[in-house]
Amino acid sequence: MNLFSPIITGIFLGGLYAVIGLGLSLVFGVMKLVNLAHGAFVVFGSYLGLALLIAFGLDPILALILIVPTAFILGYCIQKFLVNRAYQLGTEPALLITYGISIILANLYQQIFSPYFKSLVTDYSVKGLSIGPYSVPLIYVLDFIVCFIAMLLLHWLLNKTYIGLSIRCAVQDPVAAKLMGISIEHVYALTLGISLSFASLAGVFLGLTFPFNPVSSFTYLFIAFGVVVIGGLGSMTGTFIGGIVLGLSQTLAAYFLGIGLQTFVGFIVIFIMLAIRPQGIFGVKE
Amino acid sequence: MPGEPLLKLESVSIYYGNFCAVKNVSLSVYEGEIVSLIGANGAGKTTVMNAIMGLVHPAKGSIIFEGKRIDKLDTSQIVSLGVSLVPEGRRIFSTLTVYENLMAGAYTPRARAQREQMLKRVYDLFPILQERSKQLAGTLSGGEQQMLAIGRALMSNPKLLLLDEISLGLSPIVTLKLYDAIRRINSEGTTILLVEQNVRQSLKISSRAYILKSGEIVLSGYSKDLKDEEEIKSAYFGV
Amino acid sequence: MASDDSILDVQRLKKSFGGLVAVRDFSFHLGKGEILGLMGPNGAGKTTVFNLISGVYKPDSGVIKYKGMNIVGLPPHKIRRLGIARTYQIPQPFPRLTVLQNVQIAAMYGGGFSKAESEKRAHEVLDFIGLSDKKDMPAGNLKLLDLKMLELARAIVSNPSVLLVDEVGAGLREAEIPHLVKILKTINEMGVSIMLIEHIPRLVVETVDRLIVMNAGEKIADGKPREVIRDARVIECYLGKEIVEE
Amino acid sequence: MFRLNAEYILLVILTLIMALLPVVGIGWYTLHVLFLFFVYLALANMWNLLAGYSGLVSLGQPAFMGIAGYTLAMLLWFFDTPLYIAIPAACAAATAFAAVLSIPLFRMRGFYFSIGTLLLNEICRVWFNWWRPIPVPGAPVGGGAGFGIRSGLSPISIYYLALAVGIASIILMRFILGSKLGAGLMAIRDNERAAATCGIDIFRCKLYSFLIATFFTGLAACVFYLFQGHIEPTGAFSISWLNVMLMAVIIGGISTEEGPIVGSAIVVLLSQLLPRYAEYSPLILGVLLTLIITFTPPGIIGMMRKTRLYNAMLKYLSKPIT
Repeated sequence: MNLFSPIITGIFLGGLYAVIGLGLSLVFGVMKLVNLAHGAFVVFGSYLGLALLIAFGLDPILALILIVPTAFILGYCIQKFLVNRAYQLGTEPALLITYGISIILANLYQQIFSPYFKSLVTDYSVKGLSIGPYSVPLIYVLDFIVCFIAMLLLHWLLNKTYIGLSIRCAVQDPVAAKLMGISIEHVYALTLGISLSFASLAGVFLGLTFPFNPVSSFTYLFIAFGVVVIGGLGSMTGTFIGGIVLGLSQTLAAYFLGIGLQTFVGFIVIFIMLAIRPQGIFGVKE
Repeated sequence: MPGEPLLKLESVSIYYGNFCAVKNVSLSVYEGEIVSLIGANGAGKTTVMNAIMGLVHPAKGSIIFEGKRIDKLDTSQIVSLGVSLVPEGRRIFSTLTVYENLMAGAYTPRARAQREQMLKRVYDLFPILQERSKQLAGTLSGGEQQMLAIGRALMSNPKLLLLDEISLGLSPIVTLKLYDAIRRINSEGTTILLVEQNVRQSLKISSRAYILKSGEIVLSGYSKDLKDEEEIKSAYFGV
Repeated sequence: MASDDSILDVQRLKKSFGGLVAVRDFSFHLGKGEILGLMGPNGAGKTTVFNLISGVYKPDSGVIKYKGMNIVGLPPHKIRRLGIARTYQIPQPFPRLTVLQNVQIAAMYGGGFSKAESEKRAHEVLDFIGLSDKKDMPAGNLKLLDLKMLELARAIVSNPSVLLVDEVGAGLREAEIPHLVKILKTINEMGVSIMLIEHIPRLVVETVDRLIVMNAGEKIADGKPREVIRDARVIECYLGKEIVEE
Repeated sequence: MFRLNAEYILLVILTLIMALLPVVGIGWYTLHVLFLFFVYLALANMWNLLAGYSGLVSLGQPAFMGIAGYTLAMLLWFFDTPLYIAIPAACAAATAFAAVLSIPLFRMRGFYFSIGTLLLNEICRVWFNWWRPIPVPGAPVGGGAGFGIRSGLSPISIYYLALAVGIASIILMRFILGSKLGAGLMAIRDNERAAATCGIDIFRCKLYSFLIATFFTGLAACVFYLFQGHIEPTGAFSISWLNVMLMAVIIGGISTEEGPIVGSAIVVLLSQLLPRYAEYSPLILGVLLTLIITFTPPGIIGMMRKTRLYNAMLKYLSKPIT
């Protein structure tokens, strides 16, 4: 038996999964809102990358300069004009509105890009990298590097900037944050903007790694949710480990049980985690 | 009292759903004063403070700060105008460091510009905060947390500082220190409106006082005239 | 102190929230047919005591004996069904249901009465408490006084043995108090032992048989209401000490 | 106590008209639309019972529908079970599945419950995609290909089944809301803390509501799959089922008895009567859903209830006839 390959791909894949989870975790940590549109936001990055690749032949990684700001503005506006309003009515309307947004986006993708699988094909997305006697797709290594860049970036943003300070204040005590002159609605809008930026970043690399279609919106929602449920919502280290656990459980399940049950095992792991420890391994009980 | 008051409440009524928490309250605070708002629990003191800060909006009446109506504004706008509240229960950001808490206090653009000076002033007032600047705020003692809460409110360089029950749960010695600091803050030009349950204490420090009972002002005047215990006792106990 | 004729016997009750001790070593008893008052400044732990008795919180330690049986750890609905009813300081109606439905539900679930019987009892209680003209209004549209009365109605409709009343007088006008005193007295005469958290001294003095004062989670006085209210320690805990030395 | 009023008479008349439609030879297409309407109505009513009256925002109803559908398919495929046994057995299987899952699910609160239930759809989909009870390689049975459901029922009898289930769901809602359970559920929805203080066992009430809703959702699913004659995992556990329930309830008016009726009609009309725009209908519904939550959260019925005319009508309809 040769476990090297599933383990190494599992870990690399897990890094990418962690990036998918980052944004969801951030939004939950700040607003206590599970953003059911998160998967659709991830795929937003993939499709925007595809559009730019087709239209201008722009390299997807280079195109991030355009994709991330667009995603940020979109997220800011969605929160400001839709979710904030629903949020005032309670958490259930807010949850349902994110559901509505995910339906709208998934159907828009389908109208514009057809229901079929697409991928971002570049010369490096199909290259392999040899590690000793084994070969790992180069893109998996890039995914893993992106994971670290994304985590460092988010860490910097949260801990070294006024935006981050206002977010952390709002998380801890919204009323006290208001008393500092922080507008909570603005903070929430920024948060969704940042979340969508990271989601689109993940989306571009996912698109380079796997084929995607409109239904991927929901698949990635589950992965994101799995990552944060395993790792604990609102904990960055947890999100990273959650990503690795989920990535490994999938590649190992595929190895032992076959491709057919690979996602099944992942989902069961998430479900069990939800039932026994909804706050995650690293989460703090509320 | 010369000229226009810095803060003026005119027949303010505030409801929580159907519950009228504050009825027809009028009060004024003039520049340079320390005014105290006294009352038993549930009398509506904190509600008045929250209304000034825009955390709740009055159903009737108006709140005027520096001649400008503020009762419809957002809290963040009111903070930018130069009003700051030290809330009941301190509400410091316990997982942020002391320094970060103070920086959060200087969030508004106006405050950000002068945050170095203000930081110096706060450290000067409470040297212990400088010593502990890298510590998580949650690890401070109760008194230090209260100092931090006051320091944080000062960081926006307010013209009017509202203090809500700052001595709650603190030892007499610490309370004494805090009140010394309050006097100093006042003498450096900040107007203060404070809410206290400790009647004797707050009458001592303030120049004027208003006494609230069941959401209404039942008594007001110069603090030295209000020291007549019986009158206050009856406002409290009603017997 | 606790004797055989006490219906509620609480011993060394303790509860803290994240390091902050809300109730420490609090012991008292409620006699059968007694009206017991509980006073104290903000944060003294009065409402926490009610939450502990009614099962909303579980105490860290201590015993709550009701009719000789330890009820610590039982969920709120079981405690209610055993016969301990309570009201909330901030009224907690079912806002979208009518006043009658509000009361009827408490009779059905809390008292175990049939649907028809519950409706009959709900009508009776609303008549008694003076809400029958508003019985078809959604409870969310009621004024504060009526909401407080609804709380009381919902509590007594199931024929409880013990009634815990949390600040029913707060926010009421002076003129509304006698009505409230009368209602509480009548409930008591029907054989319900009552425990009352209250700040309005007039209401307390006129209603209760015995008064306990709490401060910082502890009992500082226990006795005849008029005497307790004049206790120097009690006055001090309300007005505070003068500590600024000139 | 049952009291006859205009509402019931109206319901009986409408039911009779619907029942007579096939007899007078109405077109297949109209019957098909009505069939879908009744199935959607039953689904929407049950989702309203959960989300609107019990505070359980379950996103896992497709899973329970699929379990019922698959049980029905298995019973008919392998055992030739008669329908009058197979249908109740399928519903019972879905309910049993829900009962077992309620142990972990009810540990999850609020959002976690929604996500946990949403996950069930995916778990079931992946499982049934993989599961092949007949291990013949290449056989078009089981796995992604699914199973045929041969009932031998004529489309008209299935239409009558749907009619019965749809109308029954309305009556069931009326019955539950008038019962002790309904009162308890509404109390919990309005104020959980006060409900417990009033002696209501919150866990038990929610469990009953969950099981009743699952049973009836399963019933609606059986009727649908009898009509479709086939079940496969991608469609069965698809999120589009969820869309139907959510849209119908929220657009119509959550926590109202009439809401799901109006909402189901709108959903059916949008998805069926505009065949040319069929591909856009989920998009239109999504936009409608988002707008309704943002601007009139009580839905269409909630909006109408603010008008005097509508209230007068309601009052008239519910007046007892002596």
